Amino acid sequence: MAAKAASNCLELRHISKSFQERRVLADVSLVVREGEIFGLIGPNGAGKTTLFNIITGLVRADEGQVLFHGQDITHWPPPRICHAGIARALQLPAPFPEMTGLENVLIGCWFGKRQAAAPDSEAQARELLARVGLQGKEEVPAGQLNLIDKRRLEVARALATRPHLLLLDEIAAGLSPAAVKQTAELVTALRDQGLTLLVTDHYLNLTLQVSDRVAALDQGEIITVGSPREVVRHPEVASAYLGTREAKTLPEAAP
Amino acid sequence: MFRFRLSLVLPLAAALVLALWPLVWAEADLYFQVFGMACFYGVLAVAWNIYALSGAISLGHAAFFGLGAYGSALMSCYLQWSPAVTVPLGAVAGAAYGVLWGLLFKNLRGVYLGLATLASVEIPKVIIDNWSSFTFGSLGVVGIAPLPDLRLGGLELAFGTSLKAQYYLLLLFLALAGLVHRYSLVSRWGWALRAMRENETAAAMLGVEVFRHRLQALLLSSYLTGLCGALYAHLLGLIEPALVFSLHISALPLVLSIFGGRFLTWGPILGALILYPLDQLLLQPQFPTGHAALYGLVIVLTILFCPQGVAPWLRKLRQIAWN
Amino acid sequence: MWLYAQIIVSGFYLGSFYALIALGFSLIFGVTHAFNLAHGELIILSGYLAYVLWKYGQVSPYLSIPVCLAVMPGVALLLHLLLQRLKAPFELNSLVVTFGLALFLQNAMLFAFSADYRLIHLGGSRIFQVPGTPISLTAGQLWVLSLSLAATGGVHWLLYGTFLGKALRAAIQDRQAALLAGINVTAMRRTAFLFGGMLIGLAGPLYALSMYLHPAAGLEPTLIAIVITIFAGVGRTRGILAGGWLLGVAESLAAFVLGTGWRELVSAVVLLSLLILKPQGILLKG
Amino acid sequence: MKADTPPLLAVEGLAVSYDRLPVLHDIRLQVYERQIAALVGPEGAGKTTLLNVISGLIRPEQGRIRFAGETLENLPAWDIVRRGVIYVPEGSPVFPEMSVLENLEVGAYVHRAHLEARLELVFEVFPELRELRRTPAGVLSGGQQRLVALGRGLMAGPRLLLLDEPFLGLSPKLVRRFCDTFKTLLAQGLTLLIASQYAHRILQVADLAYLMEEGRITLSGAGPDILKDQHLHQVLFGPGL
Repeated sequence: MAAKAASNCLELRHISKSFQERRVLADVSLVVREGEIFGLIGPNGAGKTTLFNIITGLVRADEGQVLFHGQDITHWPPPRICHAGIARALQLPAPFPEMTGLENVLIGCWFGKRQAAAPDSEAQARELLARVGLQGKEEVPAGQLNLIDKRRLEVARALATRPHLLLLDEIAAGLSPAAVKQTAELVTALRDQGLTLLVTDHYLNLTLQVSDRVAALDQGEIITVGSPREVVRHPEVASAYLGTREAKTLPEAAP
Repeated sequence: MFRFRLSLVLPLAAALVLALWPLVWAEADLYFQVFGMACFYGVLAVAWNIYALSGAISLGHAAFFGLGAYGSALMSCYLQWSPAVTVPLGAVAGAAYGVLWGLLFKNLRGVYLGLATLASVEIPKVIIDNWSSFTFGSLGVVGIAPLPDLRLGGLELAFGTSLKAQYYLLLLFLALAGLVHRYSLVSRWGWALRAMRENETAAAMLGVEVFRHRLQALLLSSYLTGLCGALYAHLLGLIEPALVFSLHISALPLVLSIFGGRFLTWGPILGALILYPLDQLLLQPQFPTGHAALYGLVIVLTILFCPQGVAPWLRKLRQIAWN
Repeated sequence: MWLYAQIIVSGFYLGSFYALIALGFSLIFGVTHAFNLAHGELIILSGYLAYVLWKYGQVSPYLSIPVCLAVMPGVALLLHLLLQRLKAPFELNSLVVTFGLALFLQNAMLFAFSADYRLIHLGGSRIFQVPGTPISLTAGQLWVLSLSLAATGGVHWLLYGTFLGKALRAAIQDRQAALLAGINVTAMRRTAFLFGGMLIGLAGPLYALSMYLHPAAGLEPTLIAIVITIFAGVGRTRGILAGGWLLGVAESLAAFVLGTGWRELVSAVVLLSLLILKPQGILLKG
Repeated sequence: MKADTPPLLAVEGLAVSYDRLPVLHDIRLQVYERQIAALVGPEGAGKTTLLNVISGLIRPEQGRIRFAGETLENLPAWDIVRRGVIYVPEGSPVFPEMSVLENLEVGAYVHRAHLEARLELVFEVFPELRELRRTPAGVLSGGQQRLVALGRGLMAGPRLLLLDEPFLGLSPKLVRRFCDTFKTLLAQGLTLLIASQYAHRILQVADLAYLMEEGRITLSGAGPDILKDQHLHQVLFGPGL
């Protein structure tokens, strides 16, 4: 048992959160194992983003604990959580708009870890930009990039902090099929390098395709956890996505 | 390559001109005074701007200025220490208030921070106004010791009496402040401030310790402003609450920085060296009272028509001139 | 005992006037989100207008009120035109621009009226005593009190009793929902500046009747307006009146217990406490 | 039937960009009088943006919007309301500090003449609002607030009602109430355009349905027909379902 606990990268224990009496997360418990891609699926409003905000310290949980490598990080401020090794790419990209793409990534290189950054941080930043497909746009002010490039920049910047665990929020939203494929390759490659990833997406395709394990969230509760195949076949998941929870109770209307 | 050198040559040339013209033009007391004070307000603008670099717009830097002025003046008055000691020590009063801001206004941003800074000037002002037994109340402190003279070999610098010596002192002060400002822009610490300013949430999630860096910026800013206030007390010889805690003192560095260009190394200094002489040499003789309306007008027009200030505009002009 | 009663009565008188000062600010801020730091300066300007009419035109201050009521909305609409040109972030930019405007107005008034303290002094003004008690108010104070309360009542009726007022409140509470209910929000902004200007216009002569005019006097009414607006919330007349009274009584008590010099501290300290304890509490959605 | 009556609302060649990224491309859409039109598609497909454009909250870059013979694309939002196009956005915002009654009254701002009659109509459809009419709308539950927002929309005397995610987070009972209400309104001459990602229910009743994906309309037809479409299933419900 002890050996198994040690291989836990992130553990959430009984997390609950309400905003103005609206319960967004209800007693959510999850374990993300070291070195896996963990997918979190659920329709819009299921509470995925709030959960991410709690993990990264942007929002305080009402109840529950967040453990990272066995250490309780529940009420740590965001910079400290970053220094501990958790990075995140936001759903709505938040670049430093006046800085160039390169400078954006350099901020991550410089401040992401407590130890002094490697002397070749610029080369490293360029490499990261190339990796997410932003080569040639290093000198463009981030505010002038389009939404997709801003998302890519977000990922490069998060990687620049050299995280152990990377959270990717709604990675596929708005991407073309080709770009989705690229993203899938990037995510898998990162996992193969030893990174642990926690990804969300309300497009099921990508998450189901890349994840090792998946949890389904609906209205703030975990419905089920398992392999992508198991989760998709779970009847409650289907009804959460199809809206048949409502459909079941409705009378037939005349067409 | 050429442009890179130009960005170094131009400030150096300007510094040289500022340093050498008094040697050519020996008797010009009015100009020594005006340009000396322009340097002084340049430092004030730089000090204000260091806090602004972290993303804050302060409307209450007069609080640090006034506290620095009173700190040094009262110390000099009661303890009879030399201004060389009381100025740096008195400025600590301003810095202490700065730390208090940093702790109390931790969660305030933007408009709300602006309002808080504006209101917080009233507290030291009213206290000093009413604590007559210690601070001499609204009558103010008079007969503050002038700056001491300095003898360097055969060279005598009469900072207390000679306007020319004062000019050089203030020019040196400005040069030092300019270097501090440059550091706050180009160092890694400066990049942290910039990241916080452009997007605080993102900065925090990338490991920038937002609270600590903002407090450091505020500490530096308030201490420099306190130094200005302390110097002011000894340069002028008398201070009163209404003078050193005035809206004008809070507004001036804001105007000069915004006018010159806030996020550029020489912006605030440029603003001070253009606007203050303009006000003193052209407007003041025409409108002995009310000439400071210029500063109000300049804020309104700058924010409306060139929110980046004149520096980028001058740069564009330079590019046109070269091509 | 009667002394404290007198203090409280003076506080209510002062507070009613403060509510009037806050109403204009609150209305403009609520509908347009413009933080007008020159609010106090505009009131002082209106006060000087009444003063000049009284001193040089021998116009009774009560007759100059209609003049101020006509002039100041024009000034407010000019301010509106100016602020309309601002880029994002609108609130912060409006704060900085009106800060500059306040500085400009202070110096312009210094130029025009000098730094002397001015007051509209009504010769032989009578003192009214509350029957059976030693509590008293001067005739000028009674005028200020009754006109302030009348104006507050008028604004309350406008906001809560008329359809235009409902549209204004809708625009305050949720701008987009107001648009989707068919309310021309752009016109509502103009309307807010218009009524806000009238309230500023009224406050000026009353200020000149009860307090000393001085070019730098505008900061205090501005702070008072902001304090009360944050305390009460935007566009809530009853809350604003209550906030005004609380502040007025607090100031009167502070002046009595600590000395008159400490009175100015009350609004600044209350504002800071409200900002620290209730950050961003005033803004509604939209 | 469609061939001989002109559509009440016709959108042609509409294009919108956000942040220099095109979000709507060449949208073509028709809504016919007294029908329910449905707009389905995954989150982020552009449904809300399209409703925002029709209601005047966002200006299109290209394209035309015609409503009952008039051109809408250059009118401000409040003017579009005046012409009878009423939009109830997602989340159904109410004026929180106004009473329920005041909320409804503001809804009738553009046509005050029929206020009393409309009020009666709304109270008839949603009787609980009559009891709550003195309550500030901000303290109501989410479901009650949605009734207020919908009621407020009805107060304006709409010809076309645009609804964004009207069922999100509602109890099944309330969803049924809403569907019944829509049928009643339809019978009274109203036309509906409903956007939702909960496609199942809507498609069963929609006369005309459009599937949106990545800012384009990729499928259209009668609701029950396109519900059988394989592609639609793939897009909305994911693989393996």
